[in-house]
Parts: sequence; structure tokens; C-alpha cells
Amino acid sequence: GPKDSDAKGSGGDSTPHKGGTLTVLNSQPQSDFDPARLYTSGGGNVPSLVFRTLTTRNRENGAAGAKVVPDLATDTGRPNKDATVWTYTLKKGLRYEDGTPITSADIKYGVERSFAPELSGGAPYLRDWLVGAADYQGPYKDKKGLSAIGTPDARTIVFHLNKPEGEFPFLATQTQFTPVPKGKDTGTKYEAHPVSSGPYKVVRNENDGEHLVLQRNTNWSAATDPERKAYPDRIDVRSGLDSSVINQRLSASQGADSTAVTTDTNLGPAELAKVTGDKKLAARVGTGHFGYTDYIAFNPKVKPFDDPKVRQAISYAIDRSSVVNAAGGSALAEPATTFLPNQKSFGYTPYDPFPAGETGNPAKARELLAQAGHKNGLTVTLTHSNDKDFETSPEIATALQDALKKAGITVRLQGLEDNDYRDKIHSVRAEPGFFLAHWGADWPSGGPFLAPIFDGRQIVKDGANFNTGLLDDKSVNDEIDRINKLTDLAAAAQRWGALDKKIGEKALVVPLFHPVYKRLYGSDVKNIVISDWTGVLDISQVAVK
Amino acid sequence: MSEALAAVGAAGTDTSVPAAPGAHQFWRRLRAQRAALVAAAVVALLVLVALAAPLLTALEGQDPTTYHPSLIDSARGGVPIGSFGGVGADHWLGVEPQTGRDMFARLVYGARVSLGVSLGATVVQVALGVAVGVASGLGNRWVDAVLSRVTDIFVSLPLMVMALALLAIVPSGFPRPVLVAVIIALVSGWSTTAKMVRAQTLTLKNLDYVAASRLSGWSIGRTAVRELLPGLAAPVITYAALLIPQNISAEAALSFLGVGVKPPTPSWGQMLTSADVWYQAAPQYLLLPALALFVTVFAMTVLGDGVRVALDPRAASRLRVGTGRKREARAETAAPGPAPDAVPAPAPKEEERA
Amino acid sequence: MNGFAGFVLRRAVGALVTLFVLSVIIYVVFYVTPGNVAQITCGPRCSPAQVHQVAEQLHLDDPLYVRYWHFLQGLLAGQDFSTGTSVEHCPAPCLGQSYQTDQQVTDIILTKLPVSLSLVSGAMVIWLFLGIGTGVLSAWRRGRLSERVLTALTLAGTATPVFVIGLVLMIVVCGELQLLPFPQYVHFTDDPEQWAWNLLLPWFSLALVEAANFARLTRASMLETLAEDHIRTFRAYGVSERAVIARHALRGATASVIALNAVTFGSAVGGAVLTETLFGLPGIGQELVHAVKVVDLPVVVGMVLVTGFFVILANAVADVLYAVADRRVVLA
Amino acid sequence: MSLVDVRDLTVDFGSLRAVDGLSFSLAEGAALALVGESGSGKSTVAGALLGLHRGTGARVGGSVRVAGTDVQATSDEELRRLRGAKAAMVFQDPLSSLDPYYAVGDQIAEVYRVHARVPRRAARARAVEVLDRVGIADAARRSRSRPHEFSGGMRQRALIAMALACEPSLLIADEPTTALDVTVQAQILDLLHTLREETGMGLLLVTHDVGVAAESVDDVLVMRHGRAVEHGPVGAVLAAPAEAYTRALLDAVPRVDARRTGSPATDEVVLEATGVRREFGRGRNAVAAVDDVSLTVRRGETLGVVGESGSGKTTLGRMLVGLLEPTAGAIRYEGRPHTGVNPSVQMVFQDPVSSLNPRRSVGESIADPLRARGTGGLSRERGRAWGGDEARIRGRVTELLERVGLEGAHYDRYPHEFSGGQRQRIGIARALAAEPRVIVCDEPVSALDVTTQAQVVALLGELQRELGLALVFIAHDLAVVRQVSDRVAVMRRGRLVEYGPADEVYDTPRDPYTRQLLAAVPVLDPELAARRRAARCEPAAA
Ligand SMILES: Nc1ncnc2c1ncn2[C@@H]1O[C@H](COP(=O)(O)OP(=O)(O)OP(=O)(O)O)[C@@H](O)[C@H]1O
Ligand SMILES: Nc1ncnc2c1ncn2[C@@H]1O[C@H](COP(=O)(O)OP(=O)(O)OP(=O)(O)O)[C@@H](O)[C@H]1O
Ligand SMILES: [Mg+2]
Ligand SMILES: [Mg+2]
Repeated sequence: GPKDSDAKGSGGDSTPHKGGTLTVLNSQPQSDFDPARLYTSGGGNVPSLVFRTLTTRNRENGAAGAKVVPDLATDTGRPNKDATVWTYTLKKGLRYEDGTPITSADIKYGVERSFAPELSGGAPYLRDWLVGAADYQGPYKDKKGLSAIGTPDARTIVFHLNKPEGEFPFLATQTQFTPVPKGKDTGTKYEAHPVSSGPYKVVRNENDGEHLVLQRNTNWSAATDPERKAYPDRIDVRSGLDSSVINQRLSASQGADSTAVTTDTNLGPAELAKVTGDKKLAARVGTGHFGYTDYIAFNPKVKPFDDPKVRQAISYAIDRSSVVNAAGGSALAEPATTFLPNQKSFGYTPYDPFPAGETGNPAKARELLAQAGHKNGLTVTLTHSNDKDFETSPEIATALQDALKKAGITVRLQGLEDNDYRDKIHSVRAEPGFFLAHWGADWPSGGPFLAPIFDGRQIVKDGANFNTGLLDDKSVNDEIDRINKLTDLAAAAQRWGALDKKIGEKALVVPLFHPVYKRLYGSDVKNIVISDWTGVLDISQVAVK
Repeated sequence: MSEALAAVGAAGTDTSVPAAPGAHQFWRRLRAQRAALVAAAVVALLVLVALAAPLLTALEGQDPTTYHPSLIDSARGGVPIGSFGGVGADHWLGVEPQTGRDMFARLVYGARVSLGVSLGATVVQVALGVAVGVASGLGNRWVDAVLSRVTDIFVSLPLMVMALALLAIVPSGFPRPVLVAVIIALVSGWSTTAKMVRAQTLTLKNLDYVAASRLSGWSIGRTAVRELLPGLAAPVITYAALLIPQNISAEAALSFLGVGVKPPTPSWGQMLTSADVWYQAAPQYLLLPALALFVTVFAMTVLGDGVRVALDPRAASRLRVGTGRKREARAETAAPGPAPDAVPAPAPKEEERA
Repeated sequence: MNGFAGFVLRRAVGALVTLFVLSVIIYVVFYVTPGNVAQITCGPRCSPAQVHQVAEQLHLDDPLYVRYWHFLQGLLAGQDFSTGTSVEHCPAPCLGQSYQTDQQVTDIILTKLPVSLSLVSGAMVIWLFLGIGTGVLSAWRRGRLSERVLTALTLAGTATPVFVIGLVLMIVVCGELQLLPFPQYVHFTDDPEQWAWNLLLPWFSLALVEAANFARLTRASMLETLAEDHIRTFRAYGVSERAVIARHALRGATASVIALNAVTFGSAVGGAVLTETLFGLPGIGQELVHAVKVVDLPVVVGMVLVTGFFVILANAVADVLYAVADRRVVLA
Repeated sequence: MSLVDVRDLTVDFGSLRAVDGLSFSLAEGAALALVGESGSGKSTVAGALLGLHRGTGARVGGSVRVAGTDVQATSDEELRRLRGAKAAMVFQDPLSSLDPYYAVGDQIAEVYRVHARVPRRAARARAVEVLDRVGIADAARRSRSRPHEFSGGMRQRALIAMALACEPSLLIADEPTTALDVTVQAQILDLLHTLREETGMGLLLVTHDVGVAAESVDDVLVMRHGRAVEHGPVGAVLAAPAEAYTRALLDAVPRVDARRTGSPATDEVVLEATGVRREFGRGRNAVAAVDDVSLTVRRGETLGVVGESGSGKTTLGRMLVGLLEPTAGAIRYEGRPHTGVNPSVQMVFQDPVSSLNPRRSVGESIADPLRARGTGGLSRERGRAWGGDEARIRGRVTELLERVGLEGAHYDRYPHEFSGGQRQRIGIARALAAEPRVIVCDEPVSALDVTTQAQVVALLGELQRELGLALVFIAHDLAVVRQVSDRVAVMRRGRLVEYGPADEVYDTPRDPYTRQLLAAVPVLDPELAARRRAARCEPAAA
């Protein structure tokens, strides 16, 4: 219809209505559309429109969105006393797109098939937590199935864990907990047309997820699903687009683009500069926070980083303002002094063991270096990726290089091709001494944020290792175990915060910043919900009418 | 080609040194073209700027790597504060968004890498392309088939694949700019040159003068150098000038694979690639390297054209250059007929208009 | 046409050899290249045991020659792949299956190729038209202001990276003037009109980058021909300068233009990555770069073979055209 | 009003004055011959008539009026209308004056259509018609050939055909018959004569061959050093030349009955061809340019080769030097099979233009064999440093240039700065520089005036005596051939029709074709020439 150039145009009638087509403009195609292969924390994205899971995240703005709520199950799970057995009951009246009922066996099958090597890609927790799952090869090779999962009846499912895990409800948000009807499983081909349990079904999937068309699933009942709003009738996902083009299209908002959103493209610094100068555009920007930290990692096995003084000196010398600028400026990055993201759900406890101020404290750094025997300065090599992601990329590395110069530290840059970079930093043997890294939350809690990085038992000698500081400290390990037992998530969060502070003093990492996501959406898009769980615009909530 | 290079190499040196007569006349013909001279001056200036980069930045009082966070607006993605990207007495061409590094310094330092790598790569591409093209044009069916297939293979290999391979094989201590030039040269450009040269060679080799040269006892190789190269010079020089911008962007592409020059060393290609999204918010960030590149390419093209014309002895009369052989004779010819000045001289058009 | 049949046969054999060598090179390159394929496929947090399972599944632990042998087998005899629940047969010539997406490479190519060919062939028409056109004009008006302006314009095309030209064009034409929709690939068979409409900008962007090469080359070759004796003949018969340029001088430039076009076309089929990425055209180039990044060997080999095939084809066509254009040259 | 009116014409190339104050006029339908030594400015004058020096850097002074147009002052547009339509030119270098990319017939048609607004098809028909008129056999088919498929003489005729197609009122023919054998030459000259009678076309004939002039024109203008030496009716000038130079020129004209003297011929065979055959084209289109030719060349002797245009002389010559491979048969040099090139067997190319690299100075081209030897170790000068001693090479080239009647100072000049005859001599100098044992000379003197021709012929004889050089002398001028040859081969349609000692062939020709050739030799007496023409035309008319 005729475009109303009034700024209030989109806000005039802000109550969302059903109907219309939502366009999604993405850069990455949905080439993995199999629930077994996705590594998402419940997903605010396209898959969550098709896949329902036992639990899901609360679809609300900000911090409220970082909570777990029931989805297919009637509650978020009932633990036994030490949180090693979790029981779920399915809601009544759950159906697939073809009208067949969803059973607990289907959920079990869904979890099992995620163990098949053909369908690899998911997060490691199921394998680590479920009893006897370590060598399970999936239902294709191993017909017996996983004994750790019991389905006493069609609506009940029980999980047996090998250790207490109070955060199991968070895990149950992952797409591996999606029901997959065994009779419809086509193995690696399943992703072309996964059977929907959610509000939409796939009616078209071209070029391996490049162009998807989703339509209302008539067998989905809103009554069983209070989380997903599902306003539009149809969702048209176009991917493989250049990110600057996506933002251009969203800002132009012509034709179908006026009802468009993106689930994977942020505003870059340049685009932000342009958008902030334009009031109308600025009103169409959603801001999101995601549990994510960009940091410098040290390998204390490599000289001179074996010396805590050197690590501390570097911590003091960091100029976070120029790093933040390199990452896109204060609107796109918040300086970080803690490893845990600054969100309550993570148990954020502010601390700054080596206060560098905004622009670094080179004097203090020099002093420490002198104490460590490097009076005449120091030359170190900083390893980074060459992928232009503004996180571990050359831009950040050069900003650090410039800042450390003031403290008498000469930084040589070693930029590696991204695969090479990952191979190196995640290999115990080849790990460089000083490199850029980042870590994101699998769910909004301190557990999956701290354990892989600092739990000594998670050091992987012959595979991908994330404990880059090679920290194996009994007190840390024990505290992790103790917190995992807690099923009171608020209490657990507090303990994670305290643990973070304790580890922070060891100067094994230098937190740099937490990214902030800014996303543009089309002029006719309504009901913008951005939770702190993923920081992205929730596609299940938007309306175009 | 060889003449051209000899003459270019002699640029600035005393031309009274007894040079080969060919080179000498080449020089005269080149000097007769004003556009080419201007272009040569621009190219020389660019090279000079690249060489004198430390001096120029010292004059400005800046360097290409220091961050100036106070000069950018962090809240707005890091756009430079002030007009035209923060142009002022301290920063002649303003500063870079997000970092506040000095644009002028980055531009002149960038010239070093970009000109060095692209010219180096161009030389290799042209040498390789001409060698392979001539060889397959002149060689027998087998030589031609083998060389053509090899060329096909290289055209088909994507830059990424080759870059990755070399990255894995070449030790990291290897000088980067050289590596970059070699990769660029190997993966792109030379094959096109080779194809073109082969096509030209096939045409030229049927001409009697090539036959005559072979009858002189020259080997095929020498025949190629003496008789074919001058005739190939026109398309090759023209194409070489065009390879320069391609090589500059190839360098930029490689730096993202980790094979390019290492940051924070600037290069025009890198500046261009990171600046494309900025052209609405900070246009000068994109325009400056783009302009630098354009001026380079334009100058190189005009110069290349000048060299091409100068290499053609038939152009001498069109350019109205004396052959220089009997300059003194000119005075004597005034005797019979109307004085030369009174003769309606043809308009100084370069072309013959029918 | 015994000679022509012989030529085709020789070229076909040559092409097979070239493609064979190409595939060997890719296999070797990927053998030395960094990047743990099984880890990438399995996901960043896979355990060593899982990674090992995946490696076994994909035969990644076999020695290089065994893997290559499997590839050849697949090519000649077809191959079977397990989807987990069933076995899929990939008939010969089977290029294998993607490590990352489990799609058959042949299918991937069949979906990407039309896009790349649409892009490149349309752009080719424009770059030839623009390039030769400006080349002719600037040869005709050489040394004058109009020529200098033309030269500057075409050079601006090559000197500016395609992502800049493309983006600016898109913002101006689609965003501000709203003359065209933002490009989105439409299949030719679905809607030819929309196909062309949507590809217009990509065509121009790619063509603008290449046109200068053709313009300069055409101009240089034409000036070369204009200096030759036979041109004098036609001028002496009152043939207009325009006809001399268009018929005689331009004809002399065909050899170089055909050669350049062959290489440009051939390499653009797999190499127009930037254009494809910018305009979101799901073509070969984009896919190839992605596959190289995730070390997806079967896809890389398949794509390189396809682009190699086009390079060879383009060159063979060029040779024929060239021999037709200049009868003095025999097909070899 | 006269058709051509030239007053005080001067043409300067840089510091060189090629034409110096020349004046003449030509009435409508009249014919004038410009004769004179090589490099005297004849071609330059011809070019000036069509304004071809415009924009080339040459300075033209004086006035030129052609068909009422002031060539100097007129606009480009006017000039274009003059060219071809009113005045057409046949260029001296037929071999490089056609576009290699188009069929000959198309080129003629194109030119025709510039002036006659006719459909393409009609123009093609016209092209075939004129090709036929200039004696191209099977004109309809040959009109589709490209220039490189034509022999030298055929290309020359194609150019004449092009000029005729436009029916100009003035034909400027610059050495139109240099590449033609005498029978075809006679045919062409007859054709020009007929056309003049039929259409009243004026003719400006540039030639070095006084005999040709005698046959075809009313007036002669003898030129030397850019100036007119003598100007008058052809009969008068030839019969009673007023100037010493003209007299010398006439005296130097070789006669068919002058036989060779002082030959150093031996019996030692250096080059031998047995049953050679060469085909062009494939399958049905194949034609044998040379068919089963066997001959020997002996040390110190000259083998003359004559024959009609397109009979395969050049093809044979190219095979003898190894530039073309025979389809069948074999060539042996000094007893060994001769495949590929060998500097000891040299060639003087029929087309002096295309045999010189336009981008290299002629001195450099001539020095090639010298330098090559320096590196190759083919000679006594073995062991010299690479590139040789510059001064010596220059000295040797200068010497060679002077021996062929050019100046040492020409070393640094480029081919386009020379006249047709000068280029031809450069080709000879280059062949000599290689110090070969055998030289195949393909029309080496066709573009030379008689005095220069005599000089070159003498030079070759001298070298033959000094070095025991064997020569294969391809020419259409029967008189010259007799003068230089020990033995003569007559070719027709690719075959040897007669082969034997020169005197035998000339005095007692066995083959009717040889007899026909001898009868067609032009004579210096215009009256006699006219009678002969009448005789030739009668059987044709009957
Ligand atoms: N473009 C040029 N530049 C310099 N000198 C030239 C040029 N063209 C011709 N000359 C010189 O001008 C003189 C006259 O040349 P022209 O071609 O008119 O001679 P010609 O009488 O036709 O001789 P020939 O019978 O050998 O063809 C010669 O000395 C030649 O070297
Ligand atoms: N490259 C070629 N392709 C096809 N036909 C050719 C080729 N070269 C020569 N011919 C043909 O071969 C025949 C002999 O040509 P050749 O050049 O040997 O004649 P010639 O005796 O030298 O004639 P002229 O005296 O006119 O130069 C001619 O009919 C010619 O058309
Ligand atoms: Mg002449
Ligand atoms: Mg011949």
C-alpha cells in the first residue's frame, strides 16, 4: 500500500495481528536443518519455528528472556534428590505437521540419533552427561538404543545422568530434544524436510537451505505453546546475501523488505554511524546482549607467559577503549574486566584485578615487567585469525599492538588463516602463548561458560581443547562440581560469579569486551522481542500486520 | 619490450651515453608525447612518494600505526570527528574510522606495498606470459598442447586454493611481499597474457620477416625475442597496465587469507576492502585509496600507451619527431621552393584522416 | 572436415588430461593444507572419539592415494553413500558427497552452475559490447579529449573493486532511485523476464570491471592495425574512416579479444566470487570459496573440475573462432 | 581543363626532399609514364596526387589539382570523394596492400560500394567480373580466397581489379606489373589500353621498366632525385633522348638476346629437388601449387626460373630454402636431406615490405645473420664474444648496403622510410650477409630501374665468382633471366614445362608456352609494341 512517511507509521498501531508474510534476509544459509546437527541454545532463529523441544527459553525482552520455561513438557523437569535423574511429562494434544501424535519415544529417538557420526555437529553435553553415552554410536549402528533414557509411557521421558547436573533444564532447550518420528527419519536427508512440531512447516527448501519457505502448521495448537506467537502466515527465508546488502535492504525497506528481519546480520560500525545519524532509521534498530566475551588468552606453558607478572603487566597495559573502537565503538562493544558476561543470569560479579582504566596503565605495566626482569621491554607474538569478524581479527590485534607499545611491549602479529588458527589454539601441543579468543554461552549460566575453559578435567590432549590456560586446579574443579549439583539456579549463579572472580586473579585471560548486537528491521515489522539469552530478534514473536 | 625496459631503466640518467640507436630513438619518440611525459612524471612521483614515505610522514609528524581514539566518535561506530574525516593541520587527509590512524601516512605507506607488489607481480606475469605464449605459438603441436594445458590448469586453479597450498608449504620467514607477488603472479594474469601472446604469435609467425629471421640462423628463441616481441609489445604493454589494479586487489584478497602483507602495514587494497561499507558514513576513507589507485592506473595506462607508440618507428613521422640523424641538414633544405615554414604543415593530429 | 574432427578429438583428450591433473593437484593441496576436516565437520566441541568416528565415516584417515582412488572409482563406476537409514547410490560420474552438508557434489553443481552461467554470460555480452565499443571509439578519437574521458571512465571501472561498484550501483539504483528491485536470483526457467531484470545489476557490475581490459586491448590492437599498409589501400579508395576502423582495424583486434575473452569467461565462471557474494547469487564461485574455507574436498574438486572444464571449453571455442577469423592460422 | 595539373610539387620527409619542384599535367584520357631510378620520388608523386601524405608528417608544397579538385586545400570529405571514384591507385607493394582477414572479392566489393550505391550482391558480381578481366582464372571461386592464398602476381592483379572496379577517370598505377610474368603483363597492359579507349580513362603509370612505358603511354617523364630530367612524347624520348641520363637509362635495358658471360658454374650439385609436390588446402579443395618438380642447383651457377604468375615459383623457392615442407618428394642440400632452415641457403623474398620487420631498423635486420653467426659458431668467425664486435658488424652492414647501391647511413632507418626498390635491395643485402652457399632470389630486381638492376645483377655475378655462390633466380623478366642464368626452368601450373641450358631454352624453345612467353616480351619501340598488341588482340577477338 501507499507508504506513510510519518515516523509513527510503524508505531501507529503497534498491536500485532496475525497474517502476512515475513521475509528473513540472512547471510548464512540454513544448510544444517537437522535437529541433531544444530548447535544452538534453543534458538531464536528459524529452526525454533519448526522444532519444539522439552523446554525452551522465555520469549521476553532483556533479562527476563534468560529464563527456561516448559515447551513440549509440562514443566522444566523434575530432578531426583541429587539431580542425576530428570523426568519430563509431555503436554497433551501434541501433534506433528501430519497430525500424528508426538510421543516420548520420538524425543528419545531424536536424542539418540544425535549420536550418529553421520549427524555430528551438536554440543557435547549429552555425551558427557548421559549414562553410558560416551561410546554410543547412534541408532543406525547401535539398534539397542540408549539405556540412559527411559520412556515408561508415551508421555513420560526420564534421563539418567552420570553426575549431578542442576542445569539439565537448560540443556533440554537444545534442538537435540526435538521429537523425530522414527518412521520419517531419512538420515542425512532428513534436513531437507524435517517433520515439524512447531507452528510452521517447511514447504520449500531450495539449494540446501538457501531459500526456505515456511507455512503455518495447522496441526500445531497455540494452546500447547504459549511461547511462540506465530503471527505471520508465511515466512520466506532468503540467505546467501552479503551483510552490507542485507542492511541496505532493511534500511531501504521497499516492497517485501518492509516486512523483513534478519536473524544473523548485525549492524557494522560503518552502518551504525550512518543509522545513528538518521532518526527514522535509528528507531528501527533493536539492541541485544548475548552472553559472550572476547578476550586474550595466555598459554602459561610458553615463555614468557609462564611468569604471572608478565601476564599481569599485559593486563595492566591493555587499552580497552581502542579495542572497543576496533570492535565497532561503544555502541557495539562494552569493555569487559570479568570473564563472565555482565548479566545477572551468569552471576555477574564485577571485579577488576588489574585495573587498567579506560586506556591502560602503561606505567604499572612497565613496573611489573621490570620486576619480572624485562627492564628493556619485551617482544611477544600475538596470534590471531584473519577472518574479518572484529573479534579475533587483525583489527583487534593491531589495536592491542598499538596499546602495548606504550608499555614497552613490542607485539609481533601472527595472523593465521581461520582453520589454521582454530587448529592451533585448540591444540594442547601447538597452542601459541598469546592469542585472541572468544567464548559464548551455550545457555545463560556460568556453568557452560566457565567449565570448558577452566575445568582441569576438560583439558583434551588429543582433540579440540578449550582450556587454553591449561588450568588444572583442584579447588576450581571441586567448586565446579559443587555448583553443578545445585538445582536452585539463582544460588548457582552467585557461586559462578564468585568462582569467576577467583579465577580472574590468576591472569590466565584478559577479558576485552562483550559485544552488543544492533539489528535493523523492516519498517512494517512489529512486536520486537530481543532476549538476553541470544541477543537476537526473536523470529517467533514478530508480526508484520 | 626489452628496448622499452632498457629505456625506462635509463630514465633520469644522462642520455648522451652512447645508447643503442633503437633505445635512443625510442626516447625521442616518447618525449614527443606530452601526455606520456605527464604520465611518466606522475608515475615517478608515485614511486618517489612510496620511497620517501617515512620522510613525508615525518614532515607531517605522524606515522601510519598510532591510534588516535580522541579523534573518533566511539558512540557512532568510530567515525572521525570533524569535517572531511578530520582533515586538519595535524592530519592532512584526516584519520581512519575506528582507529584514528592518520590517513595520509597510511596512504603513502600503502603505496609502498601496493606499488611494489603489483609492479613486481606484473613483471613476473608479463615475463611468464610472454615466454609461455611465444613458446606455445612457435613450438610444434606438442609444445603448444602441453603449454596450453598447463595454462588451462593455472586459469582453473582458484586463488584461495593456491594461496592455502603455498601458505602451508612456504616457511613463515619468507619475505611476505615477495611471496604475495609470486602467488598473485602465478595464479592470475600470466595465463591471460600467455593466451593473448600465443594468439598474436600465431598470426605473426606467418609473416615473411619472421621467416627471414629464422633463415638468418637465429634459433627460434632468438627469433622470438628479436622479431616477435616488438610486435607483441602493443597488446602486452596495454594489458600490463591493466594488470596493476588487478594485482592490487589480489593483494588485498590475499591479506584476508593471511598470505598478504601483515597488518598494521597498510596497503591500498586492504584500505579499499575495509572501506567499502564506510562510503556513506565516511566517504573519504573509501575515496582516498580509490583515487590513489585510479591515478596510478590512469598514469600507467597513459604511459603504457606512450611507450607503445614510442616503440613503433612508424609513429615517428606522425609525432613529428626528427629522426635526429641529420639535424644540420634541415638548414640547407631551405634553399629551393618556399621556406619550410611557409609550407602548410599538416595539423598536429596524430592520425591520418582520410 | 576431417581436420575439425581431429581437432575436437585432440582437444577432448587434452581436456581430460588437464582435468585429471587438476584433480590431483587439488587432492595434494588439500593434503598439506591446514584445517582438520573431521573436526570441522563434527563441530567445534566434538570429542576426539567422535572426531575419529567422523573421520572413519568420511575415509579421512586413508592415505592420499587411496582416497584419490576412491574418487576415481566414484567418477567411473559411481559410489554408494549411507544416509544412516538407507543407502543412496550416486551413479557415475559421481563426484562424491560433501563432507559438510552430505549433499551430492553433482547436485550442488547442477544447482549452482546455472546461476554462474547466467551471471557470466550476461555480463560477457555487456563487457564485450562496452569494451569493444569504447575501444573502437577511443581508437577512432585517439588523442582527443573525448578519448581521454572515455579512457578515464573505463579505467575507473577496473580500478574500483567490484564490491564498491556493485554496492554503490545497488544503493543508487535500487535504494534511492528504486529503478530496480534488489537483485535476487530467479531461475530462467521460472520467469525469464524477472531473471534478466534481477541480473541486470550484477551483469553490469561484473562487466564494468572487465570492460576496461577489452577496451584498452581493442584500442591497442586497432591502432596497431591502423599503422599497416593495407589500411592505406582502403583510405586511398575513399572508404570512410569509420568503415576503415569498423571493418578493417577492428578485424585485426579480434585475435587478442577472442583470447582475452576465453580466459575471462572461463575464469569468471568459477571466479566471480565477489559479485556473487555481493548480490547473493548462489553460484559456483561463492560455493567454492566456502568449500575451501571448510576444507570440503569433494566439493572443491568438483567445482574446480567444472570451472576447469569451462576454461578449457572457452579456450577451445576461442581457438576455433580464431582459426575462422584468421584463416592463416591452422587448428593445432 | 586537364585531368591532372601539378605545379612546383615538393615533398619533404623530415630533412629529405623526395620530390623537388616537379610540374606536369595530364589531359583527360591521356597517359603519362613516370620513369626513373629507384628512389627518385615516383611513388611519392603518385601518392601526392591522392593526398596520401596528409597527416603522415610529410610536408607537401606546390599545388596539385586532380579532376578539378585542389588536393592540397580541399576538405577531407571532398578528398574522400575524389579517391577511388575519380582517381584510383594501384599500390606498388601488392602483397601487403590487401587486408589479410577478408576475401579478395569482398575487399573489391567494399571499395566499389563506397562509390556506387549498389546492393552487396551486385558489388560481389562486379568484383568477380573485374577479377576475371585481370586474368584471374576461375574468378568466381578465387574471389573467395584470402590474400595469402594468392600468389604475388595474383595479388597485384587483384589490386588492379580493385582500381578498375570503380571506373575512375584517372588511374594511377605504381609499378602495376612488377610481379607479373610477361604474358600476363602484356594482358594487363592491353587491358589498360582498351579501357582507355573505351572509357577515356587517364593513366599515370609509374614504372621503372622503360619497355612497359613504351607499350602503354603517350608521354614520358623521366625523374631523377625528385626532379624531372626529361619530359616528352614517348616515341621521341625513347628514340632520341635529349638527356644523358635518359640515354644511360635506355642503354642499360637488358635485351632478351644478351646471353650470360663469364659464368663460374661447376658440376658440383649443392641443392637438389626430386619429385617435390606441395598442396594447399585439404580434401576437395586441395590444389597442387607445385607438382612433381625435380631440379638441381650447382655450385657457382644460376638457375633461372620463369613462368606465369601463380605457377608455383615462390612455393618452389620456399621449399628449396626449407620454409615450406613438401607434401611429397625430397630436397637435399649437399647430399643430405634438407629439412628446416639453414643459414647457408638464403632467400630474397618476393615481397620486400612484409619481409622486413617494421619495428626494426634495416641495419639491424641485415646484421641478423652476422650476429647469429657470432653465437652459433657457423663460420670462420667462431669464438667471438656473444653479439660480436659492434663496430665490425656495423662496418660489414655498411659495406653490404653500399654494395647494393644504398648508403651506409641508411643503417638506422626503418623500412617504411624506403622506396619499393630500396627495400628490395635491403632484402638482397640481408641474404648476402649470411654468406650463404645458395640464394633463392624471388623476383629480386622486379622493382628496380634498369641501371640499379644492372648494378645488382653485376653484384650477384661478382659474388658468385668470388664465393662459388649458387643462385636460383626467380623472375618474370625474360631478358634479365637470360642475362644471368646458366640454366633455365620454365614453370606452368606447378610443373616444369621446360628445363635446360639458357641458350637452348631461349633459342630453341620446345614447349609452346615458352614460345608464347618469349613472344610477349615488351619492346622499346612504341610502334612495334602497338603492332604486337593488335596482333595479340586479333585472335582474342576472333
Ligand atoms: N615515409 C618516408 N620517410 C622518409 N623517407 C621516405 C619515406 N618514403 C619515401 N622516402 C624516401 O623518399 C625517396 C623517394 O621515395 P619513392 O618511394 O617516391 O621512390 P620511387 O621513385 O618510388 O622508388 P622505387 O622505384 O624504388 O619504388 C626515397 O629516397 C625514399 O628513401
Ligand atoms: N598459403 C596458400 N594457401 C593456398 N593457396 C596458396 C597458398 N600459397 C600459394 N597458393 C597458391 O599456389 C599457387 C602458386 O603460388 P606461388 O606463390 O608459388 O606462385 P608464383 O609462381 O610465385 O606466382 P607469382 O609470380 O605471381 O608470384 C597459386 O595458385 C596460389 O594461389
Ligand atoms: Mg616506388
Ligand atoms: Mg611468387
